[in-house]
Amino acid sequence: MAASPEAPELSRKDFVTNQDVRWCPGCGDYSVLANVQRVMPELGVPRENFVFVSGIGCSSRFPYYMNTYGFHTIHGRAPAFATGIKITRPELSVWIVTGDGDGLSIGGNHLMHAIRRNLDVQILLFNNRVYGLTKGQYSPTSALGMRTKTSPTGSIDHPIDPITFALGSGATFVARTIDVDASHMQEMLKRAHQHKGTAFIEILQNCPVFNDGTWEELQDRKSRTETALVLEHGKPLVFGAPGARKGICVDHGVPKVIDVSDDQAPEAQGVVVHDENAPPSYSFALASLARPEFPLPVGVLRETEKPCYEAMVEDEVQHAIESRGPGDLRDLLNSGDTWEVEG
Amino acid sequence: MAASPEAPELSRKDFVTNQDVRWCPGCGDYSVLANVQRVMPELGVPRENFVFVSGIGCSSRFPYYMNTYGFHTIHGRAPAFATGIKITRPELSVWIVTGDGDGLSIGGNHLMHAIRRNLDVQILLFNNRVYGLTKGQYSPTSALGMRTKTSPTGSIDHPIDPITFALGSGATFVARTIDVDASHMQEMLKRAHQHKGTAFIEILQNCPVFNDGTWEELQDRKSRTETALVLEHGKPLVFGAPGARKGICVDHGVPKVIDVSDDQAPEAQGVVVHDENAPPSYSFALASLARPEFPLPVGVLRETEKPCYEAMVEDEVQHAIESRGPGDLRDLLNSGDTWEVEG
Amino acid sequence: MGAVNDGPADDSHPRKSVTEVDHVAIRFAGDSGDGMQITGSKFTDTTALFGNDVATFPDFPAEIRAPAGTLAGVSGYQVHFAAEDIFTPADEVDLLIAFNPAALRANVEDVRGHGMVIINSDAFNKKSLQRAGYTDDPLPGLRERFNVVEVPVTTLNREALQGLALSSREVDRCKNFFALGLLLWLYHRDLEPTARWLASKFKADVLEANIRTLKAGHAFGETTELLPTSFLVPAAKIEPGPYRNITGNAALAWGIVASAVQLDKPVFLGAYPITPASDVLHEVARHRNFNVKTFQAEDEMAAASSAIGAAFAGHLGVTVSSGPGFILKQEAIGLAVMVELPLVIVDVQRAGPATGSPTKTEQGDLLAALYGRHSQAHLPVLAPATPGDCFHVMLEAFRIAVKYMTPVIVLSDSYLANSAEPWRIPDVESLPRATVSHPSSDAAESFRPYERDAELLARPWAIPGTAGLEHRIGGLTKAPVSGNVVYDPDNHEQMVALRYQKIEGIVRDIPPIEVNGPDRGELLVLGWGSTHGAITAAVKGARERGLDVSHAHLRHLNPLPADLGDLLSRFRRVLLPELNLGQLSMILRARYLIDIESFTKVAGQPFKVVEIQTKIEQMLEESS
Amino acid sequence: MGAVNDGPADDSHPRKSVTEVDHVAIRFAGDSGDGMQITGSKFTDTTALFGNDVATFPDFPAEIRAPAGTLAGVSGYQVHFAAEDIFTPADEVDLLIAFNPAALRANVEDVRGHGMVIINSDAFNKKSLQRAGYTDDPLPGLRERFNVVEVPVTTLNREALQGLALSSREVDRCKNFFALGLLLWLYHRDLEPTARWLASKFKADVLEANIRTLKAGHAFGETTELLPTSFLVPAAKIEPGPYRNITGNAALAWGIVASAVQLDKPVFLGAYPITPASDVLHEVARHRNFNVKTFQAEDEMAAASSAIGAAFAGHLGVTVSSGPGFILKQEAIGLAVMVELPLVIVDVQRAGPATGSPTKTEQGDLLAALYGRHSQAHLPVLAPATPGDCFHVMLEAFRIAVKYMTPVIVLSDSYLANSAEPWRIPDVESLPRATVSHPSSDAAESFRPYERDAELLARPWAIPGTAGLEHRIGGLTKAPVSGNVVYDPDNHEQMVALRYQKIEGIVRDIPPIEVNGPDRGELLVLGWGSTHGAITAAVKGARERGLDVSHAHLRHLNPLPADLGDLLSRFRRVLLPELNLGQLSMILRARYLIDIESFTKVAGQPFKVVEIQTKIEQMLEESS
Ligand SMILES: Cc1ncc(C[n+]2csc(CCOP(=O)(O)OP(=O)(O)O)c2C)c(N)n1
Ligand SMILES: Cc1ncc(C[n+]2csc(CCOP(=O)(O)OP(=O)(O)O)c2C)c(N)n1
Ligand code: SF4
Ligand code: SF4
Ligand SMILES: [Mg+2]
Ligand SMILES: [Mg+2]
Repeated sequence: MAASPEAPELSRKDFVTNQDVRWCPGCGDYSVLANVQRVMPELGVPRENFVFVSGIGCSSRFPYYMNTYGFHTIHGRAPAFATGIKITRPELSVWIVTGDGDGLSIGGNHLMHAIRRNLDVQILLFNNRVYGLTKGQYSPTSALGMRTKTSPTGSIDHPIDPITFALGSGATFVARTIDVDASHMQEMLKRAHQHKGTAFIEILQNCPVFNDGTWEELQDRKSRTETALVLEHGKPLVFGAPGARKGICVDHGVPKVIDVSDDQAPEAQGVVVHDENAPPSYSFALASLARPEFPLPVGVLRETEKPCYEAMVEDEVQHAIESRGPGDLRDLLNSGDTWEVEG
Repeated sequence: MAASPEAPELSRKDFVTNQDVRWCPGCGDYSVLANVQRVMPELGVPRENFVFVSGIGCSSRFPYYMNTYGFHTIHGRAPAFATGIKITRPELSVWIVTGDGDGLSIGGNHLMHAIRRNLDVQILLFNNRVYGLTKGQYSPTSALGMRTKTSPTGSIDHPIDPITFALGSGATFVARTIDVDASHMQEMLKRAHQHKGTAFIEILQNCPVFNDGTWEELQDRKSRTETALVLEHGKPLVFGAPGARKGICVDHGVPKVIDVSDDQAPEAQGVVVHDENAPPSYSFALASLARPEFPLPVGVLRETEKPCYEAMVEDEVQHAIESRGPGDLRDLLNSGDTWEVEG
Repeated sequence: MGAVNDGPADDSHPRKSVTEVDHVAIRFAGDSGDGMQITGSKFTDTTALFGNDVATFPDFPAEIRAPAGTLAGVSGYQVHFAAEDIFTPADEVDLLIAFNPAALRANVEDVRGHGMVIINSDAFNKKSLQRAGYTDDPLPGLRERFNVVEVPVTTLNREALQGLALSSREVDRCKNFFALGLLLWLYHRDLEPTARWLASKFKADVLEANIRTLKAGHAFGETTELLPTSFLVPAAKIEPGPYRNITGNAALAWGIVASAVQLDKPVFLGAYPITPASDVLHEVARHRNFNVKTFQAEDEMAAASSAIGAAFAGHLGVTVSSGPGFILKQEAIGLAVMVELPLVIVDVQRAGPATGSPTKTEQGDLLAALYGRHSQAHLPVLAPATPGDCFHVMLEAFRIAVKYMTPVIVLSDSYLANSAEPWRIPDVESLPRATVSHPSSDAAESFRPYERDAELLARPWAIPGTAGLEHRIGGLTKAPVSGNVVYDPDNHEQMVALRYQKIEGIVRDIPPIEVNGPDRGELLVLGWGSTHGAITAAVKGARERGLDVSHAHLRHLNPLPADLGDLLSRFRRVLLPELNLGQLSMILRARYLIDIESFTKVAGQPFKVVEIQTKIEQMLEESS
Repeated sequence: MGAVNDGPADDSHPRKSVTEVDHVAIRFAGDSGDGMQITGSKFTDTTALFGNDVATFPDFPAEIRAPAGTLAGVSGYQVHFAAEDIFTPADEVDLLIAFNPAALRANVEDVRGHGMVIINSDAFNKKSLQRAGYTDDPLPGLRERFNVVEVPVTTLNREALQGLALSSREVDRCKNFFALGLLLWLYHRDLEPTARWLASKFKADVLEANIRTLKAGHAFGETTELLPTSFLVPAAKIEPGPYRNITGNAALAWGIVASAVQLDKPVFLGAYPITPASDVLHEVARHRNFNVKTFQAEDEMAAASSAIGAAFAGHLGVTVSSGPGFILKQEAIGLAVMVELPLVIVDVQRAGPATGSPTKTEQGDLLAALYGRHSQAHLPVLAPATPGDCFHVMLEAFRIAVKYMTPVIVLSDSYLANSAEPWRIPDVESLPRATVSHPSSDAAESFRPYERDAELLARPWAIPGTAGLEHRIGGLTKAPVSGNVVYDPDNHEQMVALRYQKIEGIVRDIPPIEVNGPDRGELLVLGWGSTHGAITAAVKGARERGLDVSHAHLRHLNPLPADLGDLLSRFRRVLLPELNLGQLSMILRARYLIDIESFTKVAGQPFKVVEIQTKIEQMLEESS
């Protein structure tokens, strides 16, 4: 959607509402909000064309703080509400905000179906690996063994990986970013917006109250160089501090970490070059790299093209109108076998 | 579960109920029923320990025809009912029967969660790529463009692949078989039963009434040699008629079909050797091989070990009893701050 | 006779006698695969075209296919046609045509004494009798009670189709049209409408075969000595105008399409298939040239949620389901109540509880519609009385939804859904229109999302894309005008009251109740929904026999018409027949403290006229 | 004073006067992070231990954390303690301790005229007053209406903790215990129970800090001239025996655990977290050594379904939720009705509709519990009256579920869930026991899954693993004895009737209604659930003033007690206060055709005693 020429320049402040922001001090949600508010003016979309749709959870309070159209719906169903909005008004820029509980516990089905239909919407999944709003129960992304009020001796639920789940559901755009990394997140948000089709972003988010430090080694700038694999299309899979860089290569089908010397291009040393458009099995392999042996990929794991759902719905209507003309109610009521009773 | 020594030998007929089987003539569900009834006596489980749990759909009528314990529940929720059964009675052999609509449309979330928790149950998903019971609407596995009453100009829903969905959900056992291939199906059923953890089998099933021939080229014995890639652990990925065999190799990370000469072992010609226990990205790559360039894999795509959910629940209880002794109600009621009001 | 039957008359057979009768009810019964629904509906169309009043009752097995020849697989279609006004498909049939022993067994008890039973004698053998559960041959016994006519339909059909390039399975599949031809002869009906329909559906040899056997059946009637008399039901004196047959589901679908036209707003229908509601989605999907988008959702939660999303975006949102699917939508409906968006929720009720009997009828969801959400979540509830009324009720539902900014529930049922009735095609000009307005950017300064219309108490429907009206809605308790989230008890209580008053205020749109019969007296029979036909017929019959009884039928179940309490008080007794355990009865008793007498049936079947008639007689005897 | 406070008395201060009073209500109020809930509950424990009757009311913001210092973030805890029987946390408080201006603003209107208001004067500055929405300093005005006592709590706490190795944030976090120490002094209460509790929770410096500031607060009371008088509320004369404090949620959890013991069957609890019900799951999860398995399901449909699965497998299945989650279970509950398996469904009601006000209370789900499923799906509904009663109601619910093979709904609410009351610990021997039996393989020949007990109409509970009893159940309409799937209308009607009669038959287990006051007369106040306390207090007060009013409270809401109609008819008027728009009232009016007068409040708050008392007085004035 290009900005209409007369549209006034928007700034971050145009996207701030007058409501008190009600997250705990230090919550990762604040930085996501700030980044979204910062990116919005750059997208060339008139403010009135943005719609934020959320479910229920701390993260799902998001729409109240965005000075756009917003709908705080019910637990787990935000993708379904968004589907109705996007199908009927394809020109709107629809953003879904959900949590690991909202999107993957009660809402896993709608998430899967939105993704497979490839509706042109953005999905931001705030993954703090805990139910924040209901005060700290484990979630479907919580690590095995996590002690919470519902798992006093440690969680026994094998966690689901949002990224492999999205890929398994046929996602056309899958990315991961970190609450504290503002510039990376902004880039991901822009990429998601550019993508035609469902753009799924997992945002690693800290909940200082109920799951503090769950992503610590990825949030910490220093350790992040070792623990995060920052993906860039066409660039080799390298990580680690300069001078001690490492790379990922594939040896007889098995991924391995190797030391990369600075003397030579990493590609030349056998390091795999990231290709966002590779078949999904490549992204799946990236997403499944075991930790802590391997770093965690952040960035765009996959992007590909597929027709968008709302456009195909629109085609159905246009096709019907073209082939049969605009509907005439009188004709419809009088179609088929009718008869006249004389007075 | 070993058969108790005194248990009488069971035969196929012991698993047949006195109810009329109410599927349409020629429905693929008949052969699945026959194969299941044939395999049951060989599993060494006393008949009374089998429980079949289903949702709603033609396929979900299955339990009525099995002379075991059975529960025909509500649409999409069979995995959740089965979870309650298996957690409370881990000694039972619990089989979930579901359809592509039941399991993947309304029931996708429960399927995902059962799979990720790795409950020790078997899930048979009858995939006829249509809603049979409600008379022929397209389903989440229907091909794009399929014309049905709800898609008069062709379905616009990108289909979901049950296998990649299961793998994306962290499945520990994933297999595919075909309704008409009795011996293969029986083998898959036995393998599923042997597996400790959630065993997911997609069964390609024909619905002669609403989607006849949807798997035709895989059901037909002759074309099947070309269209199906029969997987066997430790065996190379070859297909095609003897004399004109082909194999799958990987060239710089890209899968390819090559001609395989009979003179040399296929492995030696670069054909990939199937490994059920490889990392999930291998099975995902197998499952994502594009068709019709590649054949469709049937057999066990993946098997791996992970602790089973119901066993961990049992451990929680045992651990609680060991560490605190069996619960005493009087002690509980009198725990913490109490006081005595004198008479 | 029409064009297809105009060969030279064969005079070698004696002319048969013709008996004129006022009304006739016939039932086609056979295996699910025998095409009974098509046969019945073609007979209906022809009869209606001729000018009779018609009522039908299709009755088919649960969605699953049963083994051929078993009771579970029997499918039936009853047609009642008359030279006078009729209101139901009739309690008993004058003629049953049974394609196999199971069809005979499942239906013969509904044939009136000395009625006619035509059987396909080819299908009666030891094995098929056994499959139907007969241990002895039933025919000798039946011959004493009925006029049993044995026609070798299978054989005659095969003979008629000799020489065509069809498989024997294809040939046998045509035999229902042989039977149809025979019955069209028996009741002096034209073959032409059926022939025309066949020509629009089939091609080449299949078309040829069906037409041939249709004519053969007709010719067989003319020549056979088994049927000495034919029957003529003269055209009825019904209101002049254009007519068509319509089922309740088709009328719902067309009502949805018509709402897009009459409110000049695009429609979004989100639905998940479920018996007996799926046909509404099927039918709407055929009319996308009316600016209607249909969405087959992954489940009912998504169906309802997507429709609410569409409403937020400014479309007419609607969702259609049946019992089990309907209750899954309650959480989303509760949200629609809270955010005060227009939405129409259709529940085509079926027999329960649980999965129950998916193809059978019941009025069991009224209380769930009114009270099935947690907390206080009031909304209007409407119920159509006849298949054709489904069309008008849909228009009314959308009108209320957008005028009052509220979700509205429409309760149809399986009986209305599948029954057909001749329907006077409404003049499009006469249909209600309305213009829906959305606040524009000009109002940006003063816009408050929960500022209400002073009279209607409706809030404004501001839609995304309107610059300056950006706002947030959601399910949390909110402050009256601003809609901001609040936790203040007074705000909460005030909003509960406002929403309640808004719905109660809809009463101003409800016309006075029409009473069929005197508006005071001994006994009022009150009904709602699909019991309309049976009550009308029973009351008409009773009044004709001089009994002091009236009938009123409620279309608005919430809020209730303002004059209802007064009406009830003008009768000494009130009878309320319902296909549930007394749900509306409970509401009215609580509200008016009047001893309404509930009369219930929960058998998956509509009331028979005689059941209500007997009850009326009983009550009036007690009173006298 | 107890062990922790036995230093030498400091006689340099004048001895203060002590006033003896009958009852006192105090409220702690501060920011969500200020520890008000802990402070309040420790005060409660101490007071109860001393021998007062106690009632509490915690009131905290919706689950989300609000910005510090704002109205939205205020958390309160009210304690009412007395030398006599009390039934509610009191309408007004005698003392408010406010930790910041927002807490003052949100609560001060609940302080009785001339009551005491203690503020943390350190927290009162321009900025914090603004955050609370005060434009002017409120204190001058308040000083005229209340006895305002300004204590620099933050400063005094910091002083007391000097020298400890704690961060300043950690130090400030202790200040609630300073305040607690002060109030314990003010009401002559022991520090020891709190000190003991602290010792069980904290270690090292944090423990030391909390104890020190607790004592400092106490000492401050003894020395400050701001508080010339302390108050003594003598122990109450209550029924002798062992006591403890218990909240409704804890009692529900223990009731679940106790059911495993008393019915000698393992329990399976399937639940999905939701406010205010989550604590039940939390508490049960702590007691897995009682042969209890807990399952945190992916959603409520899975929670209910898994519990039904567990019941099929032979366990006691239970599921716990609140409004929005409860209604998502209705489809599964309908199946449980159809397959007739025992199951207990707990709904801890909260204020709605939609997400509503998740931490506030309401009785809005009664009609949804009774009628929220499609079709006719009857089941028993019970409601506890007090926190402690939650325990006994759970036992009763399981007893009914297994005896009659039926799902049972228990309706608690947010107020019961979080309020604490002194609870007479039941003697385990006196608790009802029952043995549940499953048919064994010996019965294989004659076993029919739907053959009913002749009296109770319950079907047998045959469980997997029993050789010879293999059978299938499901949601389709079934034949009476065999349970085979059928489509026959008569079978359907018969099963609907049988299930209905079975539930109605439970009436035989319901004891006669106890009436508090004469069992006939001018006015009966009828209640159910958590309104018990307010009604009891109001009626007691009114009777003490000589008014002719009685109170009866319903625990069984379906079926209703057999003697209810008779009871109602013995009073000239009946008042029914409910925290909804009149739900039980509607049911009783419909059933008994008695003009029950509904008195409603839907503000997310319990009734105040005075509201009911005023209503009673009004009604009796009208009558006289
Ligand atoms: C139907 C329903 N069930 C349960 C809840 C309670 N609930 C609200 S939010 C939530 C989980 C939120 O977790 P997540 O999505 O991870 O969000 P977070 O608070 O961590 O941001 C739950 C269980 C609800 N609101 N509605
Ligand atoms: C809550 C609910 N919604 C909808 C239905 C209707 N329904 C029954 S089965 C079915 C789809 C079945 O498809 P599938 O699982 O593929 O089974 P098949 O009949 O093809 O074997 C639907 C939509 C229902 N029974 N319950
Ligand atoms: S509970 Fe956690 S996720 Fe929720 S607002 Fe607080 S810090 Fe953020
Ligand atoms: S409709 Fe299709 S899937 Fe269902 S029973 Fe018939 S053939 Fe089988
Ligand atoms: Mg979370
Ligand atoms: Mg299917």
